[in-house]
Amino acid sequence: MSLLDSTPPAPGSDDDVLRLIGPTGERTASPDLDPWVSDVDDAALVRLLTDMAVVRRVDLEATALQRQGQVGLWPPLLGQEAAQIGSARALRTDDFIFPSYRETGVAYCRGVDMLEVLRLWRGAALSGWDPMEFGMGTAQIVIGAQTLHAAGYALGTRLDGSDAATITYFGDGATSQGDVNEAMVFAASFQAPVLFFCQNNHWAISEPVRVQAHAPLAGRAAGFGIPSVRVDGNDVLACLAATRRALDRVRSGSGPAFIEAVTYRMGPHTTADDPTRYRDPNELDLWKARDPLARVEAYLVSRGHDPEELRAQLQRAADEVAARLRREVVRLPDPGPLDLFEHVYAAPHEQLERERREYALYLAQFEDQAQFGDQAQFGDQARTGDDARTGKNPDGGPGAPGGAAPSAAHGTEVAR
Amino acid sequence: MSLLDSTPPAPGSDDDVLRLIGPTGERTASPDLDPWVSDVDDAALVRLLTDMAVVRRVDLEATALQRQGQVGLWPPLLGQEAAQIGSARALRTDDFIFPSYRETGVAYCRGVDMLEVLRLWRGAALSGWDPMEFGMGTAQIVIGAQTLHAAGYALGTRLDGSDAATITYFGDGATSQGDVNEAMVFAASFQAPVLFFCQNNHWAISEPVRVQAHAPLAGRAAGFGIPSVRVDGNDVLACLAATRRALDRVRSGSGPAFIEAVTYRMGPHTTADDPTRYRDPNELDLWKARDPLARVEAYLVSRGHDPEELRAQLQRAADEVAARLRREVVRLPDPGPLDLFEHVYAAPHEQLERERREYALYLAQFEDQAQFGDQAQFGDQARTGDDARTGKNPDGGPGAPGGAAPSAAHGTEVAR
Amino acid sequence: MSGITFAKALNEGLRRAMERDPKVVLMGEDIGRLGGVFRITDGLQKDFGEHRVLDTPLAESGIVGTAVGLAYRGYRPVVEIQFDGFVYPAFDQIVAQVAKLHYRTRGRVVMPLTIRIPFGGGIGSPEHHSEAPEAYFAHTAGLRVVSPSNPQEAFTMIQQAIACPDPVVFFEPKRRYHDTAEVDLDTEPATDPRVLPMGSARVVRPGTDATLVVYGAMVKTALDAAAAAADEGTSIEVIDLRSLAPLDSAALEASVRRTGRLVIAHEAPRTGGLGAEIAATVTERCFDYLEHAPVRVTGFDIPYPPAKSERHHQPDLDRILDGVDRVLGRPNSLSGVPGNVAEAQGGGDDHRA
Amino acid sequence: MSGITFAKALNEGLRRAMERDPKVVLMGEDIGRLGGVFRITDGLQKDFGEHRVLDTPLAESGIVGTAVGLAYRGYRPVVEIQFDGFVYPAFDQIVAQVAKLHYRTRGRVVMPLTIRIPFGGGIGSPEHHSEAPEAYFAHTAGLRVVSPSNPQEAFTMIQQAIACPDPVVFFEPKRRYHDTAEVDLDTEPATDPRVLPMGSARVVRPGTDATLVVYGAMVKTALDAAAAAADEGTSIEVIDLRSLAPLDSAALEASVRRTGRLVIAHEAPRTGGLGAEIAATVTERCFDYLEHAPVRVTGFDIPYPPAKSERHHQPDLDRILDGVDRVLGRPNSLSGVPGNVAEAQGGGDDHRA
Ligand SMILES: Cc1ncc(C[n+]2csc(CCOP(=O)(O)OP(=O)(O)O)c2C)c(N)n1
Ligand SMILES: Cc1ncc(C[n+]2csc(CCOP(=O)(O)OP(=O)(O)O)c2C)c(N)n1
Ligand SMILES: [Mg+2]
Ligand SMILES: [Mg+2]
Repeated sequence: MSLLDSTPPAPGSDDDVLRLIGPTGERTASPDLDPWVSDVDDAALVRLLTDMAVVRRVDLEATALQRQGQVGLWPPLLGQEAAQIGSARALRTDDFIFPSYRETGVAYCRGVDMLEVLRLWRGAALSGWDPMEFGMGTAQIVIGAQTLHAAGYALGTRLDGSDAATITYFGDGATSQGDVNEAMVFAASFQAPVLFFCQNNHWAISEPVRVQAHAPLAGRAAGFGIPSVRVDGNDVLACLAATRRALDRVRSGSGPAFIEAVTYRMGPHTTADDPTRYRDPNELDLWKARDPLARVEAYLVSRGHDPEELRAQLQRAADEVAARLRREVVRLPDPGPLDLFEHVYAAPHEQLERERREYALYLAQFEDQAQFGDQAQFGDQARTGDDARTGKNPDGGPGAPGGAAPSAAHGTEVAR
Repeated sequence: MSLLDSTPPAPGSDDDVLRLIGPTGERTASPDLDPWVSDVDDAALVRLLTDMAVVRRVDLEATALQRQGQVGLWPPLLGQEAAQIGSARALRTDDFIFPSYRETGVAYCRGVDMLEVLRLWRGAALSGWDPMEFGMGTAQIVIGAQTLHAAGYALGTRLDGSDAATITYFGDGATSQGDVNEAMVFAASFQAPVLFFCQNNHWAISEPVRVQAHAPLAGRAAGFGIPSVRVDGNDVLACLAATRRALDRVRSGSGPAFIEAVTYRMGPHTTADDPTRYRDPNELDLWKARDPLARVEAYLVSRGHDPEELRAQLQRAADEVAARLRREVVRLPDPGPLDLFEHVYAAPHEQLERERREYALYLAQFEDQAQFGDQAQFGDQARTGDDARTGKNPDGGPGAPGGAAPSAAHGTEVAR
Repeated sequence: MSGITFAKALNEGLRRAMERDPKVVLMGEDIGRLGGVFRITDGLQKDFGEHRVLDTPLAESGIVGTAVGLAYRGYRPVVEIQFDGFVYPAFDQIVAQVAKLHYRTRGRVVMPLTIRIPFGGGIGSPEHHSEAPEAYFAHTAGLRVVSPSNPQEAFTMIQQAIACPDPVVFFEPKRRYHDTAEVDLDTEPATDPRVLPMGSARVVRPGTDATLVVYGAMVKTALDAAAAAADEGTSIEVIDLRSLAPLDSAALEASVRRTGRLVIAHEAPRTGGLGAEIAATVTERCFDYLEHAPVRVTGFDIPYPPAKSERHHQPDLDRILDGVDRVLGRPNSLSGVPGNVAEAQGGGDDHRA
Repeated sequence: MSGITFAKALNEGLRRAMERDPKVVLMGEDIGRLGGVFRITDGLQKDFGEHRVLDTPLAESGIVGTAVGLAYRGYRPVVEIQFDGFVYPAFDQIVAQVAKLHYRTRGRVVMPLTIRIPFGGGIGSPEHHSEAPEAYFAHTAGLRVVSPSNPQEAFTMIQQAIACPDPVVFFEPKRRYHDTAEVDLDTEPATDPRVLPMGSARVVRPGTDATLVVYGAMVKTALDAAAAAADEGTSIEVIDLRSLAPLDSAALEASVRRTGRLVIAHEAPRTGGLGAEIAATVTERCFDYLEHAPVRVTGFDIPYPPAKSERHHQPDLDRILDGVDRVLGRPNSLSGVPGNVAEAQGGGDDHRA
């Protein structure tokens, strides 16, 4: 080995990615990937496309709900449908997933009720679905932390003698975190059956991927002794194939693997973000031309599918999910005041019990006129009747602590 | 790029390293390295050998001083002389070094008084020399932390428009730490002129390098877009050449570089460690045959140097330094009790001033019979005269708080 | 003088510090082109260049660790941690390096870092975006910890923090970022006698019946509470702590000696929060002046709850006034409840021998 | 019954836990073949295999983070952090994940991790090997924090910690590792009525004049101090806290109501240390019973000093007795010094209205 003097390829380019369906719907051959999707016929491809259409619609719906104040914040997946659907559809139900916060599409494939995804972003709970029921951890907001959990879980499956695989999702920005690198160290050291799935969507909030790396992210894994591949993250078929292939390797006991799905965050980082402050609109146009849904549609049309019919079919599927989401989101119950104290510990905890008791007594003062709980407007019932003292929540939000979602609707002026 | 299915080479093997002087003293040609040491004549090689002999002797002396209770703990460099001397002699005085805790040889090349190295390990201070005077940070005990400091310092030199380089030393174990990986991320991102110098001595306390990695450590750097090289860490000439070459690249504005010096920790992790519990003695024998000093001696002898004379010369140089060390170490002053409070802050700090005042008052109670400070036996002078109350330090050490080094001599039953 | 937001005041303070000292560099995630997710560094990269305002890779330990290296090289780095809940990956570098390097090197290496952390809740954010981790840093010897509560002091204190030769953890009450006030932008913090030293507390409202100690976002809440109490005839002295470590204990002592009663309010969980230290310190120094045990009104000992619950967790005007009632021995949420331990607190008989 | 060391008692406790539950796995640096730098896990890899006792790569965040994943999978990981000063790289995983996952998932994911940390000074080590970081964890909701003080409780408490469904940070007083005592190795912690619950404090020496609260290594020092005081006619009640979070405040309260005086001693720095929480809590609950302000005898607010200075930093028998003198209003190190603030502490006139 000797000093490399060549400049490495830019980390954001997508020239050297594996691909099966190109931007305009052309099907290209790949000896590496083709064998892994030989069972995927047109009908299966329509199903993948439908998945993508539905989650895109869920995503748009959630953005709209945020604007209406029904959701506090929303991190759109727009543009990343293929990476998520393609990879998630490669999983077995006994595989386990450790996602970040943007994997709405993955959760959808897992059978998670989309309402459960909104529960968190509405501010009604810190997480939605039950990880044990769906084999998928809840949204991880601390960048990269979940990748270590995946390495550990995978080690556990190995100790159990199971051939279940673990997959973890993270972004291009996350690759800079110590935890993600340590996860690769541990996975390699323990030969843990974990697949690192990096969605390189080119941005970490306002920072282009070149701030994180001067070399392709997939190469990072190779340095840890982990085989890796760059795949076109906007090609659902290639993502499915690459993930199947990597999972096969992982299950076989050959240790971890790494996929860099080269894709693009077409929307803002979250609904609180304004990408026009930092992003060249031409870049967005470039990637619009590589849209993950359009290419599958074009491919299917080239295979004789009727475009109108296809679109109508997608629309129906999406409409149904969206309508339900709109209808049900307002019914997501707010937590009651004393829910604060639930589940901090699994076993009784004296200090916390005392705090709960005392807070219940505090709330009880306001009980004469209303039950605390969902409808409590306890600010209005304080002893003195002095408004300044009680009526208004002095810190911004409306006074009803258990009422509709005022807090969650704040704070949206900032990106996070 | 596609999935690698090959097994990577073992991280501890030294087959593919760059080398100029082999284990038996044979000089091999290397087109990569030779140009960088064309100025190194026999006289220069004798100087390098002398450096190695002196630091080996300092190291053995420190181990002996530890046994005599003059030093609390000692981390030997035995076996790593070539890696340290070769790399350190490649540096300019305006370059800056961020070491770990084992770089006695580097400090020696820097002109640091070896007594200053012992000051820390004697427990008389938290560090020895002045980093600003010698362009070398003090020993870093938290594994890997210093590599980020190096990346930051190097960024600073770049902002200053200086062509000074920064080098950081760390071990094979350290490569697992998030900080070391983040240091590579930051150095690559900022194209900081820093050289990562990894001494792969095959062990992290009791853990062989294969616990940390299933692929050569130098390859890790490549994944971050950092050019790297594996060099025979027991070949002082190759280390000098590789470091010069890498520094040249670093100074030229091409960003960071990485050297893995493949060497061996011939001694225990520290004087508190017992490697017979975990290490195959055959492995040690293998590496004894690759001794960094013996090979240079053999080479010089093959060039006509008189072995007796050479050895005598080395011996003289080592004797001189060792004698001074033995003589002076006992004179390293112990800190006074109120030194505790010095330098916590650079500006005055009310709370700490109060604690200092109060502790001075506390100590003053014992002043009637003795000054606190070096000779204070204040335990003996407490008001009640009750032994149990005062005379004996109840927690193990002798009663003289400012006296000779009792504490530092404890705790040696454990490796750390 | 001009009416500007807390956020803008910080921005102006950073600008002054950068103008004054070319060694001041800003580092953080998204602080350059975007100007930070809260826009605190808005326009600074444009005006001072990419070499003074650095967008860093996404790794907090890396940010702080490289800032340490820059300090070795003579720079004065100002680090932005994007949200309170993301400071923990940098904890080792802060606690084991930043806080200790001056001590370790016997003063030879100075660490004039400023670590800016937007902190606290009340803006309806998801998890990790509303925490109050100040007690971790106040417990760490070698650090100074401060928090401004209004635009004027945001402007001056950030400059003082940057000028300080010691590392300063600078907690910004994010829910006050949009508060607006007149700010004297012409003041020179180092020379203007009207500018309080960074380590001093400030009596923001004098009073006689009880001392209410707060900091950061809670100062406004406390002032509102004191105003409400005044309408009821209770005179509360409100102290803005400003410096969380070291504490200005002389100021606390002076006030409590006059009022005889102490309430502390903060968002952070109660156990081991700053309230404990303040209560213990004041009790040590003013025991014979205290009419009642110090009362703590704090966040509960729970992880930060979901946005829809946060108002229950955060002490508000009502809970603070309930604490004031307690310290004054008046009817309060815990009175009259048989068997409740709180009954035995302070207000009862004197059992002293 | 047999006389064994504290270290061996831990080893036996770990062995029992591993025998009882095959899901218990040990993880850490050097804990396998070497048996850990303190030999606490000596022989366990040999007896249980490399699949139950895992030597991990050198990265604390990695160790704790992978342990979290193992817990998801139904394991009960017991993590060894090699020394107190090396827990900080894992701080984020501990504070943001381990402590919060049960809450985040509304009880669906349990985190029965045990994080073992040898802590405290007194063994003459270099920097980072002697710290007392317990207050950071006690302030972190979602964690439990305990510390045994003798071989018998080392044996039982490690088993209780492992059996606990909540994450437990288990602080081992490393300077007591070589203490020897008779240990009943046949006791079943879960069923033996003689075994105290993990969350309870214990009166280790009854007394009437003052309550002295300690934990970990300081318990022995406190008992020595109490014995010395007894010779002088002072009766000190020594309480071994055992559980640092939550506090057994009922036990503290009961004692202080009897003695009227409280001294707390710990190695950790004073500001924001556990002493502050204990003083504040006890003052809240026993105000009218207190004859004097609680007195804290602690490490100073400094980074851990070099080995040759550590005995000045660590509270010893003499400093504890000085604190007892203070709380009893007797002549002490701070008495008679004009202008010293300590003069105004407690012992003076009652200024109450
Ligand atoms: C430890 C941590 N630091 C900072 C943040 C704030 N933050 C949230 S998302 C984000 C960018 C993440 O970028 P990337 O990993 O590429 O994922 P993407 O958002 O593009 O899906 C940042 C900096 C965080 N959540 N966690
Ligand atoms: C963060 C941290 N964790 C653990 C330790 C304890 N420790 C000291 S040296 C060491 C092994 C280091 O191995 P390596 O990096 O290979 O350096 P070497 O000792 O071989 O020079 C360990 C685990 C430490 N000092 N810092
Ligand atoms: Mg991204
Ligand atoms: Mg090593």
